[in-house]
Amino acid sequence: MSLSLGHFLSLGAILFAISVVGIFLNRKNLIVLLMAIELMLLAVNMNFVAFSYFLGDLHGQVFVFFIMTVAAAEAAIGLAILVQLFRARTSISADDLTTLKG
Amino acid sequence: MIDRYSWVAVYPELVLLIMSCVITLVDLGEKRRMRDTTHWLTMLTLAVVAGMFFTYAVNANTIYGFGNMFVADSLASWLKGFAAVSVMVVLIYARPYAADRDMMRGGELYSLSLFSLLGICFMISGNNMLLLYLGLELLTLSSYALVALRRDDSQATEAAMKYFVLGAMASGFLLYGMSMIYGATGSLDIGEIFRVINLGLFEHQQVLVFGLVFLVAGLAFKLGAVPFHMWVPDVYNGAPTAVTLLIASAPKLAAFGIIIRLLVDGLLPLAADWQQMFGILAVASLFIGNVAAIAQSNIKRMLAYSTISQVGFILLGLMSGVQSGEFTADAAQAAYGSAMFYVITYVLTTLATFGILLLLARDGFEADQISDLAGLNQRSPLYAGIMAMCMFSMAGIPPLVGFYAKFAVLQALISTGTVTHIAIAVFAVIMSLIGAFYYLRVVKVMYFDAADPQAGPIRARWDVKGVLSINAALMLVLGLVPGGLMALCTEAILNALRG
Amino acid sequence: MAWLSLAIWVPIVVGVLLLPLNKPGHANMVRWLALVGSIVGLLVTVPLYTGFDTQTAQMQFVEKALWISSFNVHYYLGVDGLSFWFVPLTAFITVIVVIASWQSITERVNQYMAAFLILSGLMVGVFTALDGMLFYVFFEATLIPMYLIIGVWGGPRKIYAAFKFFLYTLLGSLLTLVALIYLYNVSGGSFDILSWHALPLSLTEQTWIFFAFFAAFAVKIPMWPVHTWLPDVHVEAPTGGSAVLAAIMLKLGAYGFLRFSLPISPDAAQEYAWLMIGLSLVAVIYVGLVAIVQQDMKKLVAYSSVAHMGFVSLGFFLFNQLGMTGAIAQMIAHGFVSAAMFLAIGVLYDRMHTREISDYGGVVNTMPKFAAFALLFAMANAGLPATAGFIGEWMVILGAVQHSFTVGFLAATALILGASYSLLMYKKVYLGDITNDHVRELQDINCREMLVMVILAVCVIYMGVHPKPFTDIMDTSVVNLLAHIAQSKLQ
Amino acid sequence: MNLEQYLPVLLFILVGSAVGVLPLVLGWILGPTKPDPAKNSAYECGFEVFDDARMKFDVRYYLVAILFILFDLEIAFLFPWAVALRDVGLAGFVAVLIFLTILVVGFAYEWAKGALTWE
Amino acid sequence: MMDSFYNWGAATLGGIAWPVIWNLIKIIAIVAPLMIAVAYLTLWERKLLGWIQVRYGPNRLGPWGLLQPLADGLKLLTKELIRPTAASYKLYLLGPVMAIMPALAAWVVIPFGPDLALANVHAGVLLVMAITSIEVYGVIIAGWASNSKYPFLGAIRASAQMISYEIALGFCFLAVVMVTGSMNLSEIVRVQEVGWFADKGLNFLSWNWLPLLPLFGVYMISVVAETNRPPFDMVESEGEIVAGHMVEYSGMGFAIFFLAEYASIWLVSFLGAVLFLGGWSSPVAFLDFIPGWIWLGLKASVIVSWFIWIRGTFPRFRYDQVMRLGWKIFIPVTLIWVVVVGAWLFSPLNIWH
Repeated sequence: MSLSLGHFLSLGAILFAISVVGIFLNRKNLIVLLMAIELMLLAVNMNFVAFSYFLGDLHGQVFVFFIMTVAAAEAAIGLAILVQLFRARTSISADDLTTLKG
Repeated sequence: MIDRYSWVAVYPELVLLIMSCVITLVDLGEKRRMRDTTHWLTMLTLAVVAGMFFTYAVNANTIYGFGNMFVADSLASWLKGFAAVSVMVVLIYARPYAADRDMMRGGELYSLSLFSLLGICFMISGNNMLLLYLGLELLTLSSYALVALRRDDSQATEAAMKYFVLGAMASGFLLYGMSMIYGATGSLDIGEIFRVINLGLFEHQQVLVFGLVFLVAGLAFKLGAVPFHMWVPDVYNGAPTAVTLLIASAPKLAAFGIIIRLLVDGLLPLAADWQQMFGILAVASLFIGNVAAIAQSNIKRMLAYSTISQVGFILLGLMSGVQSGEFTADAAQAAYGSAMFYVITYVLTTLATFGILLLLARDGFEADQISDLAGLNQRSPLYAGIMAMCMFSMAGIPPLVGFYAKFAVLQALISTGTVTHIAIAVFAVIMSLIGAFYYLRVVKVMYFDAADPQAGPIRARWDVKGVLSINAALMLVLGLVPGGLMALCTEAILNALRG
Repeated sequence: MAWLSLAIWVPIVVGVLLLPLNKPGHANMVRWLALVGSIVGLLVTVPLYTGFDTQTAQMQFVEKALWISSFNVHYYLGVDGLSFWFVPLTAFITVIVVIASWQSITERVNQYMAAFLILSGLMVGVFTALDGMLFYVFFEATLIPMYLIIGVWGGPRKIYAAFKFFLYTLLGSLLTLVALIYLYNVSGGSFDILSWHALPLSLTEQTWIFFAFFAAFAVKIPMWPVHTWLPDVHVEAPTGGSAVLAAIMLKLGAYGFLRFSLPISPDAAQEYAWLMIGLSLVAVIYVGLVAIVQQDMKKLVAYSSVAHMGFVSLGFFLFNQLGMTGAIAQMIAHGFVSAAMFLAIGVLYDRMHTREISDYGGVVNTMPKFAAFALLFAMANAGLPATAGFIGEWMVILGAVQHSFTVGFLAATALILGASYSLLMYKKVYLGDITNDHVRELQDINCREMLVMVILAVCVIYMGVHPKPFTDIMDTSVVNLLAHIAQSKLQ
Repeated sequence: MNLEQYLPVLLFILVGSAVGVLPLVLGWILGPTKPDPAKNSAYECGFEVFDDARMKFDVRYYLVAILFILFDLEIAFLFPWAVALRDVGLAGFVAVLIFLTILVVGFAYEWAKGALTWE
Repeated sequence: MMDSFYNWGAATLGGIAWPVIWNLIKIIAIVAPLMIAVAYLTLWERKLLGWIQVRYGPNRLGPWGLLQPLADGLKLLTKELIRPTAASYKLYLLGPVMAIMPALAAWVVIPFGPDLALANVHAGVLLVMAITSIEVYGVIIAGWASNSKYPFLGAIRASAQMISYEIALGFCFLAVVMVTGSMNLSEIVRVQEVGWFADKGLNFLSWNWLPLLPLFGVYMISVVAETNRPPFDMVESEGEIVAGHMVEYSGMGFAIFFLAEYASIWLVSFLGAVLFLGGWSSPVAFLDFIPGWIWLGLKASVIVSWFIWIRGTFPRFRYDQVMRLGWKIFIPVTLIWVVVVGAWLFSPLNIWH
């Protein structure tokens, strides 16, 4: 098994693409949206780790740690907003976010 | 790595951090409706911090700290100082509004504002992609929470959700770009990235450019430039006006700061690439922002679109730093200085604009329709005058400060001398004519339309009135003598470029 | 003494000071303060006249100070023969307007007076600025008070008019801004207008710059076909607004040609003189014809203004001394006459609240004194000899004949047209039998109105019979300007 | 990249799942299958089922979940530091102290806000 | 013998298949005894509880009731797997699998002797934390998929409780890692084998439990809560919500949850032994001749008995008390002790060099 940098970058790119598609196509469930965002950060992490390993430079992995922490904070806030939204609307469908328009 | 200078460099931020924590905790014991202790403690903190920033700025030393992760140059210090002042002004304006709307049951408005200011500081002073990212997240995470501060308001919550989703996606884009840049250059340090690219020590040109595209997209998201602007109108519209003000003001300084750090300090050798992208973004922003603003009846929404168009102008300034592939300090100084001047004056104007809207909003009544301003001149000539000044300033009519901002940017653009740039300048000018139309409409409503007979006189707290007046006076004074601020901006940019 | 600065800032400062006095009880005090302010504003221009040296084309009363260091912008003021007369004229018209609006404005008097005073100062600034940036700032800033004047105190369609006024003029001036910045860059970082005059420019550059300036100034003058805003605005603006607009604001555009277009891009100006002359003639003849068929008095006078200003632009592009001097004299004369015309209409409007010609008839029977003044002004508007209107038109026509007979002939027809619409209107409104009860109940003018009329009448007649003081001041500068235009700047 | 060390982990996860799946399959084969509506209905202490089972529940559960995400991550954050404690030295310790102080501020804030109180 | 077998295998099957087979053999070598231990833990629990309550416990099937677990197993195996109509069937089946998988998979890093672990990875502690965290999914999936009120409530309660105590546990792990300077579990044991007391032959006083006593206490209590054992069995608390997330399960579905629970108990007991009680090392030097895995097993058994003991002794907590204990007592205590340990490490009194 010889995994090259390209493999990891491709994986990162695929994850990233999936998450972007997820964000734009998903209209039913905001939780899926939050998951897509997490996935996006994972794609970035994949990149950083791969680069870090192949460059032999640890900073990339340090960055990953921070991204994970921030991702957690982000998830926390996202979920909090989601709960609040659900209490106000009794729906977590992205299609129902329509009061603000113009 | 951590030496004495490190601490000197972050001294104001340290004070800010400690005080943010202290205020968060102190507020827990605050029982009064207006949260007086919290408020005045926050004011004191911000005043002290702003004072420190300005002292640093005047001294104009460039201090690197924590192994070059953090830089306190005069550009950063000025921007941070202005950001601190603007947060202060925001909180003064926001206080009565927030107290009327259950946003002051806890002191989150204050603590989150302070934390977002901290994030702003790191966005401006970060000299390492990691620090820039963390600053950005600190700012945006605080903003998400602030937008959702009114728990019972389903509109605000929806705005928060949209803001969150798109903001998080923007962060993702930015990070993806950063990871690529890191991969191509092997460093997170801005100075090192510059060195590597400048000397051509990198291997993967595609990776670098790929990263740059994502980086620019992420930054454009944060700035709210077309086509990444979708969140701006919804968030401006849905968020409580006090929070809209916060989002619309100081973070713009931070966005400018991070652009300077990442793209100018770090990726200047790729300027030809990103300037082109900025050009497209700018033209699109000018067009969409101005055209869409005309159709709005909600003033917050209108101002959101106007912000988009103003961002277009800022981008115009940023895209003319490097002319015909050659970097000259003069041109860069003029271009980035003009963008900086634009941002600062934009923030100044925005503060006053939303300050008026906050003032007009009463308990249970949001002054968020343009028609809500009807006959303001009869109700209060002072506030109508201030609002009119804001509008004329945004439209770029002299002798208000907004004119010089537009002028400086156009000057930077035209001085490149290429036909494309001049054509873009003409385009920008025509777009700002369209812009003038909707700004004028606000003035029209205030001056030409009759007031709602039920609308009472406008009462304002002394501090709001005072600060608002000073704010307006500054718009005029800077309009009459803009030289000082302009010189300051160019000096600061020069200082940063030298560093 | 920095008389020019005083002429600019005295009215502005007084205007700003009036703003806080917004209680209804303050109205009278405000009126008096405004009057004092405007008179002081006029008085400070007197030393300019007495101290003016007619022998030189150099700038006089120069004031210069660094303003915006980053862009090398200066607070640079000065007058020469081309711009001199507009300074006192502006101050003078302001005094007239303040008096004329004494009673007709009852709401938000302080804002009204402040707007006019500030406007006055700004317009003086436009005429005296020698720095491109400063000029632009004053030029644009005039939009704000004028927009408010039209919109707040205007007629039924005031909003449409205010927007039209603002956006039309802004469009032009924004393009000018681009040109100014371009010139700044070409000149190596200077906004000094006089140094721009010496700047060598290629014909392409000149053409672009010429048309960029044209965009602003043609709209302001206004030249056909971008004149359409003017009738709308005049109709809707309050009397004072119309008076200032016609008397001074239109001259801002014309003055712009003198100060920018002609000296900075002389080759382009000569290249496109045919176009300018053509447009001017269209304005003179076509718009004159349009004026004849107007039903609304103000609209009629508005169209006549366009026609008169056509003479001005025509005079500029004849490139001879008669034409140029005549055009400037025409500008001054039109300042008096159009102000007088609008104020006269205002007098009627205050009483009848209508401007339809058909609503009047036989006014002379109830208002004999006023009708006498109106006749004088109508004559002047028609360009009858011995009135101010005659001087400029006559000189321009002579200049046009010098240039080419056809042009001269076509220009001369304007005299006939002017006579027809002015006198026709006079006949319909004032002469004949009283046609309705409203006219029958009219009161003749009171002392205050009389004062305004008398002052204006004196000016109109004085300039008509003794134009020399006016032309003397211009001559040297005009010659100098013509000499400058005659030299090609191409290299 | 050397991931062989982690092969047993993967295998163990598979085996663990198998240990979960196999008995289910066995039970399905060996046990009887006699469905009837009463047996298959949701358990409700003998009542007829009413209301949706997936009802709203106390928001505090969300709160706990959110707080957990944060705290757990902070711990994950501290592990590398703990491993490298001897290398990063006193400066690292001070840095973590600052970090923990901020964490404690947040914790105290939650506490005072009543997020940790269940009544 | 082992070596020759390994070499034979490597030679016949080659470089890719053989490591898989070999590891599978090792895994079975762990799982099979574990399953027996789990089975007999149920018996031991019932016996010990019986003794605590002064009765005999199971005593009919075989001598001392030794065949009881087998009988229970057989019974459950032949019971019907009920499939509730309202349930989301796929998830409903996934629930038990998700519950047992982590309880087994985490064993991969437990060292039974010096470097005698299936995967002696550096990030052992982290791996254990990561894998055991998955356990909560089993509970919540089961509760959600059942689409019934009691399971749902039980699942929510359980997950909230489990994650709450996970934080305290995390800090306990953290302190151990701090004093060890490694996340490798073998390394953690090895560090406990040296020290001032160990030099004197009193190994057990050099173990982590003594200097980290508060954390040891927190660990011992937290794991009880973490495995949802009484007196922290909020998931079930029979009087309130019957059997919690397991209400709708029957036959093997139900049995697997039980397997998972007892496997978890063994897991955390072994882990506790490794982290705090010196792993495979003997408590006093003169007993070193007894093999390490016996010591480890003994220590784990003691902890397992502790589970049963407190079940028999303490009344059930209220839910608010459980949460209060976790958030307001354990987290501050562990947090403070982590700082104390940090300071200790940098003080002259540092005993871990």
